[in-house]
Amino acid sequence: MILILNSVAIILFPLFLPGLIEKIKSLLCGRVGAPWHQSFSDFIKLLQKELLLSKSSSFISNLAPLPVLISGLIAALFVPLINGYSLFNFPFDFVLFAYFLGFSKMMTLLLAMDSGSSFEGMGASREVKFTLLLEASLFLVFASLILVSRQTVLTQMIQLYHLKAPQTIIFVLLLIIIFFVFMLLECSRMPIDDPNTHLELTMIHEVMVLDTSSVHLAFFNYANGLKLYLFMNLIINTVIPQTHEILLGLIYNCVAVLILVLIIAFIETLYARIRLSRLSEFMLLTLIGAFILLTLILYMNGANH
Amino acid sequence: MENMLILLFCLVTLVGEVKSRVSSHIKVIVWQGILLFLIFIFDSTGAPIASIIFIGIEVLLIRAIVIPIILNRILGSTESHFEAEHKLSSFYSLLIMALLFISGFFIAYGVNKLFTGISPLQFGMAISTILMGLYLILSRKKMISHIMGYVIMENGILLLSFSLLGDMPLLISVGVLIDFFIGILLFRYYTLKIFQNGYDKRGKI
Amino acid sequence: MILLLILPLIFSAIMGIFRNIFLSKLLTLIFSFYFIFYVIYSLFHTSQHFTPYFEMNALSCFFLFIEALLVLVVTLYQLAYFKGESNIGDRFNRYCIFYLLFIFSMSGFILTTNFGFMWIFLEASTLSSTFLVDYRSTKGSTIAAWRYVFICTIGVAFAFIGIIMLSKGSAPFGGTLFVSDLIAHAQAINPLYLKMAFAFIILGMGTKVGLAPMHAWLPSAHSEGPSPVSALLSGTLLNVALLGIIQAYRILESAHLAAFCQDLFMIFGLLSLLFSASYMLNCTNYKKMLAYSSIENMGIIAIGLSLGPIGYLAVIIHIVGHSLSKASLFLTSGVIEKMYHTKRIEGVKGLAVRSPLVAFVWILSFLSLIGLPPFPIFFSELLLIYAMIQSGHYILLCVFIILITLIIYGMGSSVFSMSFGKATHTKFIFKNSSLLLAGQLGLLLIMVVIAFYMPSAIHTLISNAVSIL
Amino acid sequence: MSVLVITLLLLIFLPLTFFFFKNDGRIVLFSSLSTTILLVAVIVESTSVFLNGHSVTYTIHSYGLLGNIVFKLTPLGYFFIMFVAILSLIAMLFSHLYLQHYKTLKRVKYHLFLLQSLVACMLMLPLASNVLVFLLIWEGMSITSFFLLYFDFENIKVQEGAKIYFIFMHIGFFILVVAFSLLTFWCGSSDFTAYSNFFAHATLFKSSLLFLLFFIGFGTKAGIFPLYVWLPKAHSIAPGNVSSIMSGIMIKMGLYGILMFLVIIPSYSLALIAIVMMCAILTILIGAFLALNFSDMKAILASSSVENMGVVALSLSLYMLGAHTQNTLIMSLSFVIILYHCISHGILKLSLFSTLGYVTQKYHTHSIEDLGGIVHTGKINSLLFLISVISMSAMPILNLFVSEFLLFIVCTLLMLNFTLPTTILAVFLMVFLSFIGTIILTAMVKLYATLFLGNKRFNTEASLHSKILTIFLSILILSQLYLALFSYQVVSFLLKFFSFYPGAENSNILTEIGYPLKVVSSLSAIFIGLLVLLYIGFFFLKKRRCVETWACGSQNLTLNQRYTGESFTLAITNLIKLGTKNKSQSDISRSLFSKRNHLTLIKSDQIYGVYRYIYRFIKKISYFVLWMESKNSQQNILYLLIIVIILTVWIFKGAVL
Repeated sequence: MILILNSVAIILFPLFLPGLIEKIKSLLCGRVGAPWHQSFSDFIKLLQKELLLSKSSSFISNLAPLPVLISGLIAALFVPLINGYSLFNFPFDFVLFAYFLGFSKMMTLLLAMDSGSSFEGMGASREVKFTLLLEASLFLVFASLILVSRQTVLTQMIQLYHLKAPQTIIFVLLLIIIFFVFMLLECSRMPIDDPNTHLELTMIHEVMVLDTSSVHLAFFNYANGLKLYLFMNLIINTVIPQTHEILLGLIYNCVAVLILVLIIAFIETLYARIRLSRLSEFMLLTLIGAFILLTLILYMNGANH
Repeated sequence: MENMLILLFCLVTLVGEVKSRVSSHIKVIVWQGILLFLIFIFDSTGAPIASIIFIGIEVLLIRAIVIPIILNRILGSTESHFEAEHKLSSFYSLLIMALLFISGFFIAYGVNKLFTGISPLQFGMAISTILMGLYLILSRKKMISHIMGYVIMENGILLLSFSLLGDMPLLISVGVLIDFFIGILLFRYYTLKIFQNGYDKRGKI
Repeated sequence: MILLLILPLIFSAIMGIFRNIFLSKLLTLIFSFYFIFYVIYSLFHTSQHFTPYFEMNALSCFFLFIEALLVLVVTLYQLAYFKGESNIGDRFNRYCIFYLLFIFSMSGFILTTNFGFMWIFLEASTLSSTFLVDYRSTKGSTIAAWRYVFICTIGVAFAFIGIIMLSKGSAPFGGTLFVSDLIAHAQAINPLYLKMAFAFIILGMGTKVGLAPMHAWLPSAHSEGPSPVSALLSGTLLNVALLGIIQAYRILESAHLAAFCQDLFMIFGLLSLLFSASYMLNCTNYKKMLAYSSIENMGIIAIGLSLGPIGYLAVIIHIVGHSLSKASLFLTSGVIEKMYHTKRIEGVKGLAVRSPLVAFVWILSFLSLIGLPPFPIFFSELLLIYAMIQSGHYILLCVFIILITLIIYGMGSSVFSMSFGKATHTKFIFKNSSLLLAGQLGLLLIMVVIAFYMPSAIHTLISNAVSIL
Repeated sequence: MSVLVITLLLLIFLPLTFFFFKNDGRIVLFSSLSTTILLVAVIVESTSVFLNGHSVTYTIHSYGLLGNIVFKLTPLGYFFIMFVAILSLIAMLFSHLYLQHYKTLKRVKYHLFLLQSLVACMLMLPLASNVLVFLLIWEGMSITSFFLLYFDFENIKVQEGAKIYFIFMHIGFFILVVAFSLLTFWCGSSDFTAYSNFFAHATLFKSSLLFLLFFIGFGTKAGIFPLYVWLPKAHSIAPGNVSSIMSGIMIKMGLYGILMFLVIIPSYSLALIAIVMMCAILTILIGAFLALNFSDMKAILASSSVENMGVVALSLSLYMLGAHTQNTLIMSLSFVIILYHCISHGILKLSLFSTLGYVTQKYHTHSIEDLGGIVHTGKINSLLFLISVISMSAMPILNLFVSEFLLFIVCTLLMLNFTLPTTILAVFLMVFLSFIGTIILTAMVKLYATLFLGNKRFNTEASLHSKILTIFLSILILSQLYLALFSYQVVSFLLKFFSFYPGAENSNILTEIGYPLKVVSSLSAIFIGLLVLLYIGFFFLKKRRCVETWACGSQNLTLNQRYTGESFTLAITNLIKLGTKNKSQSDISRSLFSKRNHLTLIKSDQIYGVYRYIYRFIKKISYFVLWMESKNSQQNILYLLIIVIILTVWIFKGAVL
């Protein structure tokens, strides 16, 4: 039952989340904006469109979107979703989670370099730069999670609600913030990257898929939404305990997701995007945050033993 | 008397140094030969007659007569009669030679304490002569004076062997003499060759 | 043995009388063959002697063996080498005469048991080989010959002083100069005499060996002389002079003064390594390069002598390796000189294209020289390192390895830049090339074979030589 | 056993017959065939020997300096023989293809001879069971590979690179000689069988010192930190087949040398472990950043080999850590990682280097910036190459990821089971590995994208299309897939080799990692299946239309608008300057009013720069020494005199005072 629910969630949420965020954004700006299911209908529309390919592109352009999609889905297997249960888990699956995200990134890079235009290459090189710091800090975070809960399974790793010690509050908060930043990065949300700007020179993720169309573009958007949803769940499940009541879990999850969506929307309305040149410092901050996290953990372990 | 001769032998070299002409060095060699013979006569009382004759031939004939003649030939054919060109100024080289001469006495003194059964003065003088010969080689530019330095050094070595040597087998002495003589001939050959082709410009050979 | 000492004299006299090229070639050939056969015979009949002054033991037999081998190779080589040179004839005749005299003096030196004779033969070898060095009588060769004869004569005069000291030391026992007697009475001799004597002998004969810093004659003489001569000089003459030092060393060893000698050996060896390494790093002339590598190898041998029994074994093996490979290198360098008419390294390019065989021999002999297994020098260096470790000279080990590496780099870079690269000239066709390369190939083959199979006679010879040392 | 030895000797000496052939293609064909047959024979014989009892000794009595020649087949040796034999069997196929281009050249004979000798030496090395024989074969390997570099010896760069290789080989060789003589001196025997017993009782200092020496000495060949410098240079100048064999197979022999002693040394000092780990980490770091910075395609691959050998060295140090703490689980796991990584890296490097060798042969350039859009000339080969590239950057569905995954597992175990320092170390390693993973990913994307993707940037009609290459690559890729999809079986097979050595008992490794491995493999299988299905599906469902690239409205895209590899990596290299020193060289100064200014970016390895600096310093010293040297006879005699005086003073000092 939970499995079915989770798989449904995996399929549905990514399709609606971006549209939802846009809707709330426009409401906050005082516009009416596109309907809340806009992204979903975009998806449908894209599926019907004719597939355009660049002349200078090769089989990569045909191939790349599929691995991106599939690796996204496989990464989704390990993430605890509704009720804090993942579709599938096994020891050391956090490595696979990280590496499948990396794989999707690699395929995106290849796709970007495939059409011989300069803009996509530019985007690719920026993407790589952020990935460099992100991967490191992601593993730092995982390491500290392992140290806290002596577990090697992602699902059990990130559940911190059973920590009672007072200093864990700081810890959890820090963790949530870091995960939040990861989410913004991975899904190229506002303060880092502006999904709906129209100046290619400043784009990161969007520029890489400039030359993709219909199905492929749909896949990319879906994968993007999926990542968003996965990271949201990572954040959520740090604080919400596992339950067996499906309904309760579903409600918890939806509420939490909504809260996160609201936060994202708020941020995106309040902040302008950070200058590219400052972005690497911003990334470094997350890395430092992760380090602080780790030291905190080590300190706590020392206190425990 | 013997010691007088030895001192004379060494002084001759010094005197040769005072005269700065090459031809005077050749005279030095002649004198050295004669003195060596006299020293040997005084030194080896009761040595076998054969060796006395041999040494007489060696010293008087070869060292005092033949080699100076050869050297004169070289001198004649390389037109380097006059200045024996020093690397240092002649004053300093004279000083150094004098120091070497005096050092001979110190060596003699030191040797006297260390070894037994050798005549220290002879030893010291021999050493200082050898050193003087080497100094001649080092301080002169002309090849002819190198050869002379070599000859003087050989004389010193001979004196040393007088002072140290038990009776060396005659065969060996003959061989040594032959080698020495051929060596001088070879020197002459090459000196002439190098001079005639003008290979040696700056005395750097 | 009498024949060995008399034949060269007779032959050279004959050559002097009838001045005939063919005759002199024939006689040199006959002699070299006789020589090798005699040595092989005496492998099985050691301890023969002629007058008290000359006798054969394992050590001298070993040195003779190497000399005979090289003499044979060189004699065969120079038949082809001097073909088609200008005003051959009288000069070549004289060359052959002095060649035989040179060989005579060296074998005399090896065989004699008396320091006096040793001195005589050493001086004689200098005098006789001077003309060989000056064969071409160009400016360079003449100057080289002058340096050679002058420096060596003075050095040997120093050695004479040392010998005088020895005989004075042994005056109580009738001033003998026989090695065996000296060894027997070594205990009773005043150590000051012995030390002085050794100091003078290592200086004097070391000048002949080419230990730094008394080596000024060596590079010029080796590079200016015709290749067969330089092969013979560095292949045998250096070893021969070394034998003299070894004899003196044996005396001091039996007087328990080995430590003193070993210090001297180590110092001179390291100096030689240092000087040759610093030349190798910026060398311009390939024959000079080979000459310096002779200095280097002599230094290695000196270091080996300072390292006790295992070091001695290393020394013996190293002498084999060095003499053979160096001779083959020098002979090949003669071929290269014929091909390119220059001694400069920059002038030689693309040997591998112009004549693969020459390049093959050149590179292989180089590899054998730097101690690539299975060539002997590999084993000797292994043994040296082992001996250093055994005697705890770790600093020496480090310095040794660094210097060797530098030398290998310097030599290697020039050898390979000669062998490879764009060929500047057209393809080279030899006249009677077989003789020009057969000898080297033979030497290389011997060196490879003894790694895998060594006749028992040679085995015993080497072990006896080591035990004598 | 004798049959095996004879086969190997035949492998060396058969090519001597080539010198009687005429210069036509038949030699290449003949050699390929003979080598193939002989290699198959070797595989069969060694397997039979091994199965009949894994410690067969075979002695050739020789009365030379070399002494007796002893061959012995140890389990580790058997592994490496199989490794070399099988991989060279595959490599011969490419070598055959590669040499077709030169088959009329005269030097092909020598090349083939050297190639076969190299392979034979690599096969003999694991058999050698005696110091002298081992060193003999080792040096034979070095020297044959050295001369193989000289295939295109007119090129000056080839000579330079080969020179560097030569000198580094010799430094390594000397270190090995010292190490072996130390060992022989301490152990008192030059026979390998005696060493395990020796190390069992040796003091910690002795064993550590020896291991360090061996690590550096063999590490020279394996391309580990202090002396890896030759590797990128040598590989970039070598002909394609040689560089693939060197990087795929030969550098693993250095690894064999280290393993030989790793498995018999019972315990290590912490200092040694720290040193080895530092070397490993530096190797990984430098290798990765060199791969990122270089623009010479072969140098990129060579640097990535350096990085991978660093990973192997890292697992070596983890093994030592396990041995230090008596933790058999970590020991066995690291051992498996070493072997597995060795195999998969060998296969990968074969495919990558061979393809790029073929590319360089066809397009006559080494710089990736000159090329682009090769994919349009040969779709299948570039797809196969893409798979290798993906695998090289340790992506989940392929083989190199498995060893990466195992490494992460080891780190996690360290983190959970050990004290604070090891925990910190493990966390550091985890983060470091992921960081390096991204760097390598970038380098590989740069390589592939710049070479293969985009528009054609060359006007030659050369094409990558080649049936033999396709077959060759597909064999390799199939083996990669096997390694990835059946990783559980492979690992359990490799564990058998470990079980021969002390510390293997009660290692419950399979129960620990069996399940994750199986899951990973099955996930890869699912991934590939899905991919194929979806691809085929969409290929038929969707109809496509080709248009110009939409570069923000700028129509008629020129070739120079393509993002170059240099600028692709600039984002990272601006952030972290490491690995190479860049110097841009312009020829504007050549003429006063030069029409065009041609800028060239010269990149040089920083560590190599350090070595150059040391060399210059030594050269300065040498000038001084040459100045000291006596140039004419007078000076020489002066030296004589001075030395005489010094010696006299020295001698009489004792006597007088």
